[in-house]
Amino acid sequence: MDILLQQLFNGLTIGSVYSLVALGLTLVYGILHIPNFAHGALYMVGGYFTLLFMTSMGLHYWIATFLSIIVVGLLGVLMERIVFNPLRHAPPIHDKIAAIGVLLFLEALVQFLLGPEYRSMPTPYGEVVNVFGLTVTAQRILIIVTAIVVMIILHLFLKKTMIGAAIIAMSQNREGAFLVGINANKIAMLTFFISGGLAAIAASLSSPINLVFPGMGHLVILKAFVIIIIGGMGSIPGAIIGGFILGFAESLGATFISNDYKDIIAFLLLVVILTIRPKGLFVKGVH
Amino acid sequence: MLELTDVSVHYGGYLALRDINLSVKDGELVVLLGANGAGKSTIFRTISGLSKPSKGKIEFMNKNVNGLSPDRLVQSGIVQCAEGRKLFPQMTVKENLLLGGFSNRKDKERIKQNIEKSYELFPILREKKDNQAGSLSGGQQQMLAVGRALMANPKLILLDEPSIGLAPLIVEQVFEVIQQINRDGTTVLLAEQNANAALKIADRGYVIENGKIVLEGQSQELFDNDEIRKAYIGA
Amino acid sequence: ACSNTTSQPAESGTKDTDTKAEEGEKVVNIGYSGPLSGPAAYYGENTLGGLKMAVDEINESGGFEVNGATHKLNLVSLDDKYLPNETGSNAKRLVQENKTPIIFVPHSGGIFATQVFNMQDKFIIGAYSSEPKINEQGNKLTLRIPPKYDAYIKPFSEYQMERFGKKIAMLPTSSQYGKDWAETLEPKWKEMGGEVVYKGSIDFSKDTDFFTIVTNALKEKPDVMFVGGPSEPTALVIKQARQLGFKGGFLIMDQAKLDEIEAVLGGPEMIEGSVGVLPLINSKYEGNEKFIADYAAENGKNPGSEAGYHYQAMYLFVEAMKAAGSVDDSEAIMANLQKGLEAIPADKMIYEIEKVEEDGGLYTPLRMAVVEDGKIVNQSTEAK
Amino acid sequence: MSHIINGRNSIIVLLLVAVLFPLLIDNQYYLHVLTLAFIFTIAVYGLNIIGGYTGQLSLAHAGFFAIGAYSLGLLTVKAEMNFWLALVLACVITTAIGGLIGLIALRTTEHFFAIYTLCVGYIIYLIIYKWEGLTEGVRGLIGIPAPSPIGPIKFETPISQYYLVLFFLVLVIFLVKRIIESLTGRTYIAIRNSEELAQTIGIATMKHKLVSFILSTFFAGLGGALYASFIRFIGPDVGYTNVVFDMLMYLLVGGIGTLSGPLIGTLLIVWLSQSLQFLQDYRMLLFGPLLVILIIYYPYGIVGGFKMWKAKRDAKKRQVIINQSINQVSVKEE
Amino acid sequence: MLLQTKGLTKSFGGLTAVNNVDFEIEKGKITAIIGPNGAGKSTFFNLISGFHPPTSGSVVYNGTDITPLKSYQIAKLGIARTFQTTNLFEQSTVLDNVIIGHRLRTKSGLFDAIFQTPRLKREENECKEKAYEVLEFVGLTNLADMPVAGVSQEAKKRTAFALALATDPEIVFLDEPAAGVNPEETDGLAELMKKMVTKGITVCTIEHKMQMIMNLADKIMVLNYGKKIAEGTPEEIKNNEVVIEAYLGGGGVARAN
Ligand SMILES: Nc1ncnc2c1ncn2[C@@H]1O[C@H](COP(=O)(O)OP(=O)(O)OP(=O)(O)O)[C@@H](O)[C@H]1O
Ligand SMILES: Nc1ncnc2c1ncn2[C@@H]1O[C@H](COP(=O)(O)OP(=O)(O)OP(=O)(O)O)[C@@H](O)[C@H]1O
Ligand SMILES: [Mg+2]
Ligand SMILES: [Mg+2]
Repeated sequence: MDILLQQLFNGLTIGSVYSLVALGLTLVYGILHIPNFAHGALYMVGGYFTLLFMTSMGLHYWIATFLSIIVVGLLGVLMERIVFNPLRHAPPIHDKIAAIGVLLFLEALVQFLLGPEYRSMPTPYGEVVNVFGLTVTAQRILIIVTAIVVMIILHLFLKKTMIGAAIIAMSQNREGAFLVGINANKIAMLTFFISGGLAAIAASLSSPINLVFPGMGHLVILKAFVIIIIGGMGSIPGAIIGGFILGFAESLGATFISNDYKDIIAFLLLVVILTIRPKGLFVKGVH
Repeated sequence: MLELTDVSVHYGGYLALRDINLSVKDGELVVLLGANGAGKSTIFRTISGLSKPSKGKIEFMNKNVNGLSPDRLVQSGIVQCAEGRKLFPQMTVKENLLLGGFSNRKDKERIKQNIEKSYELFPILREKKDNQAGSLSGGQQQMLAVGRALMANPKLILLDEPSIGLAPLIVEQVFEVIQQINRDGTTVLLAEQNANAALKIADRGYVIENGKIVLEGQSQELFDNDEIRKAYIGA
Repeated sequence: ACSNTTSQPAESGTKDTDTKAEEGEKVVNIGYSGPLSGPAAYYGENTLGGLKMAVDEINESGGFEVNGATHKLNLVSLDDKYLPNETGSNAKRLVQENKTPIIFVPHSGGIFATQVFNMQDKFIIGAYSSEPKINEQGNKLTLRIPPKYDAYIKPFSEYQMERFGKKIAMLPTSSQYGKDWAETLEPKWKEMGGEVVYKGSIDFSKDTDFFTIVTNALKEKPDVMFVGGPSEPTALVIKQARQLGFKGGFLIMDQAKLDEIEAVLGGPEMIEGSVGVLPLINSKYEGNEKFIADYAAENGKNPGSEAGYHYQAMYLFVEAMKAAGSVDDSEAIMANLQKGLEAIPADKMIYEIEKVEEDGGLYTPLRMAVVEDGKIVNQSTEAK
Repeated sequence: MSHIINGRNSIIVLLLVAVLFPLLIDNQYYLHVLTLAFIFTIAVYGLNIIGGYTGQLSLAHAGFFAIGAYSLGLLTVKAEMNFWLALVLACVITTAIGGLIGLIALRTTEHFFAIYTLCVGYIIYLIIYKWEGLTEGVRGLIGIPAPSPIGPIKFETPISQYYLVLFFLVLVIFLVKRIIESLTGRTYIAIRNSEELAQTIGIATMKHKLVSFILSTFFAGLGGALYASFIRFIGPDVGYTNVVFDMLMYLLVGGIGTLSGPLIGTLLIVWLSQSLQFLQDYRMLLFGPLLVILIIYYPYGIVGGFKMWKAKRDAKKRQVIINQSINQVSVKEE
Repeated sequence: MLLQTKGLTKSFGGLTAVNNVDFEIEKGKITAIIGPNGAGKSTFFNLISGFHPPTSGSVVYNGTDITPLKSYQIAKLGIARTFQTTNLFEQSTVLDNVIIGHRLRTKSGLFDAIFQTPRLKREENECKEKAYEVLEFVGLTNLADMPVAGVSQEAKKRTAFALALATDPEIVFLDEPAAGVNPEETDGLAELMKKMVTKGITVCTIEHKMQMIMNLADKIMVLNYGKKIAEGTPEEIKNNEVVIEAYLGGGGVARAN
């Protein structure tokens, strides 16, 4: 019982991180139909920026995170302009390969500038807290709370504001969006900005419980892709729930089935879900 | 109000429009007639900024609007109801309409009124307001497209074959609506296959063939022209 | 930080002599193929760092003399992204275009892929891997550089059992090295009367969070935890175990360095009671002091064993070449390794390598350290 | 001028160059790299069949490559089977597994299929990685034998291995050419263009997709088996996701859905990445952007770009302006 | 009776798009389906051609129940269709589009392709001949090598006809073939439909162009809100009060006459 609770909490923590990464990905994938494999690189860069702002400029964790959101968001915008905008008429696989090119470049760049070594990010919330017999650190609670808050804000933004609606409209008919006076370019850039920002938040939150290194994006990106697919592409609730499903599958699978095979369990689960619902969990059927 | 001077448009190497000269005056209802592939939609796309002219000038309300992006043109009052409808299929009817009002999104009151107006014009839209646009029948989608275009309170509305795929009863209604819109002060440029109905409500018309304007005149003149009767109205 | 990885830009590897060679001097190309990009780049850079230092030093000191001619070294390093097929291509290239008599390969996959043709193409593999199989295939031109780890197992276990108890939870890295360790440790631990209460491994390149597995391991109430892998993530595992209330000791496999772990954790509190390999900087003596200082100055960090062993191996090969009287007869060089080892100047002996073993491996005596009362204490055999 | 470089002649010239290549150079490194590139080309042809012609982008093909490689490795090393028998069995095993997976995976379409197969590929990789009892896990399989001799022909030397691989490559290209130029190929293209429409004109799309999927896994498996016998050591890495991305890169740069695209793309990218070796750890700094530029400026690959250029030139020559833009023609053609 | 629907019903969620429709199509006739937008006409087609499974009811073709069959199996039985929004292989040429239309009548597979069997050669020729034959029939021979994406709306409609005809159908279902086509060309399409009938093909079409339909159809069915509200000859339909109110309106009647 005890262990179940503890592992549920662990699953929740890691699921929150997955969800945040997946959200950024689902926005770009769902809206601009770009399978942005470079999203993992944005995540990585986000971790580095927060770390650098903290260590070399001595900024507080939150301020560093905030700046990192802005910088990585802008990096996302830059990526959209230079790489994806020229490719918007190309078939979707092209985006994928271009994104891989960007990923390789960013990783190499970070390694070139900062070195390949692991770094750890200090957190002001390192203390251990015991709640209901669970051992947790404040940082982990912070991850969960922040992730949920961010998700709610994003949901409200997309559902309740015209700009949010415009983002969704773009996803369904780019030319139609032009016709009602939406500046598709601006929306594309905004989408990438939000997506980059989400990656930066996710990285800033999770880095203190893991490490910062050039390959850190690989840890999450594949999983994030899977999440947005099972959730249903472009579906915000899908990305969130998918993230938690994966988080729980990993922590509970590792505990009650097999630690060695926990990744296989998680991926098999996803395959099973897709086998039963070939279009994901949250897609309403309109063709 | 709208003035095209010597406008040419290329699709890649293919010349789709050649030296088009066309004007629409404030408050007018002008119809473009032409066979399939003549270039009507291309004219519309060019005016809306979706295609860029390779040559020539486009003026709207005495300002050069050549090269402006589509969203700026919508803001300045040119709205198109395009061929193929271009709806947002997974959004509800109501959301589609709301987005139609994107350019005056600050004015909540007006958007509300406009939505009401659309519902009055096409009652089926009210009935289906919470359905996804993609699930509507072809004709219903066409109505939604017209309704959405009106949401932006256009000064000039471009209607590209609005009656396509509509039941006869609805076609009548649509033409009435167009007339209504025009009477309420919106300038209309209309492309139609249904020349008969179109010329009845239009002030003037242009006939376009193979990317060139071959004839221009008052509705009645065109209506009485034998060749036009044969080609566009049917025996 | 790690920009300059070769002594001289190796060009495209198309030239086999380097411009630096002066009149009457000859150049020996030394090959390297390891992960210089991608997830394992950190490891690759460390191995290359040691080689590079040795090569620079030798060249700056005027080269070395073989058969009356002065030779200088030129390090040609290629990236293989940790992929065996790339190592194979790289090795072919190094041999064909640079005529390298020696190629350093720091991962077993690459070593296997290269062993397919190194006898035929007559070059020596400077193999940095603990995999016993690399010497079992009867490949006469492979030198295993790092020590066998099995010597650590008994003393490490003894120490932990004595101090904390007999129940161990195993959580090493899931790399091949980690598995080797675990597989050697498990029977030994049991043989010594211990009990393995949890067996698992952590994949540092795939796992986002270690809380889950550490929670599961601690559920079994172990007295000792066996951890290891690169120092930083290992440190993180240790930290999370402490956060989850673990009070016992850590048996740390040699890939992780106590000093680096201490640095990551910001102090020795959390690793109190750990046993691990003696960090290079904690066993400074005349032979390696200068190396440690120079390396730190150049790379902005203390050298780990990968760097140290590669550094020393380079000197070993140079001395062996001298002894063999040839810079390209790979068999002769191999045959003269023991002589070479004995001839390494005292101030280049980073580790007390005792001998070159029969099967072509280097033998290094036990080097062990424990953390007691907040200090890293040397417990190596020679110190006892 | 231009009729000298027509299809048939250029194929003969290419084949001649490929056959003579080992005699012309004495640098075994080139031979080694070229052999490897050919092996990957075979697998990329597999990817091209299902992704380029049938239009279902599979990201599981690194997995099938690995299944081919491991099947051969295990059969020869652990079961000590004759090499050729093992080669045949390796292909059979790969296609059998491919068939099973295809049966389920092809229920999904488009992006879903891509990511579904990405998951499947990753699961294959994980199984190889974790199932130590069978695959030796991270340690990998060593001591895979070179192809056993057929009569007097031995396959120990790099040159003979090169010819062996070249033989298979030519065979594969020949097969692919025949298939895609037949009614079956047309059917695949129809499914790619619109599965819905293909169905309404009476094509059993599921059956055809499955067959082309199985066919593509066969090529991937063959490539993998040859790889194992060439490198003679395999680890789980051969099945990692990166490998399928590499294949995809070769395919796209060469020209997806074209006959020569896989060959050209693979050779070019392999050559490029070998040439950039002098940059060592910074090579991705250059390679990444180069890739992006290639993709942006040659969206239809080298072969597609060439076709487009030729179409334009021909049109200019003929000086005919039909009621159509050539740009559109060639762009839509892929 | 060539084709018959019995109590055919389709619901999408709460909406019943086709509601309990009994209908019969006679061999060798032109049958038309009309009705307001959203009446369920296209859905009705989708049910017959196996595109959607019906919620209840059945479709009987030549005496066999084809309701459970997949769309490709139905096509093989000789039922062809076109779509409301022209649906073609946009990237291929007109000819290639049509060639593949005959694929369902061929048998050669991978084996034939690899070994270039005589059967493959024969069938390839068959497909080509068929393609030229139907292109000739619809009058598109001169556009055969144009990519579909580059031909006019009307030529696309004809290509869609040709594609349907290439499957050797016994009956074709045409969904608004003349939408967006100008009057002169509309007449051309009408002629084409008549020509199909003389060739022995049964035609069933959806259309909003009353003028055309009234001159063309032998029998008309009117749908409204998924229900059949009338059925009969053009003359009967024109004068049916219910139809006038629901669909034709004053102007429609005028045009229909
Ligand atoms: N994106 C495009 N690329 C290339 N050519 C095009 C493109 N769009 C249209 N065309 C060509 O330009 C010409 C004019 O097309 P346009 O769509 O403007 O005609 P239209 O008068 O609106 O015809 P319809 O009545 O069929 O809508 C046609 O020959 C068409 O094939
Ligand atoms: N896939 C679907 N999901 C939900 N509702 C649908 C779907 N397809 C059609 N409908 C609904 O079913 C009704 C009938 O649609 P259908 O397309 O058959 O109309 P139609 O008679 O062809 O109209 P039109 O003449 O305008 O093309 C409409 O109200 C439409 O909204
Ligand atoms: Mg048009
Ligand atoms: Mg319809």
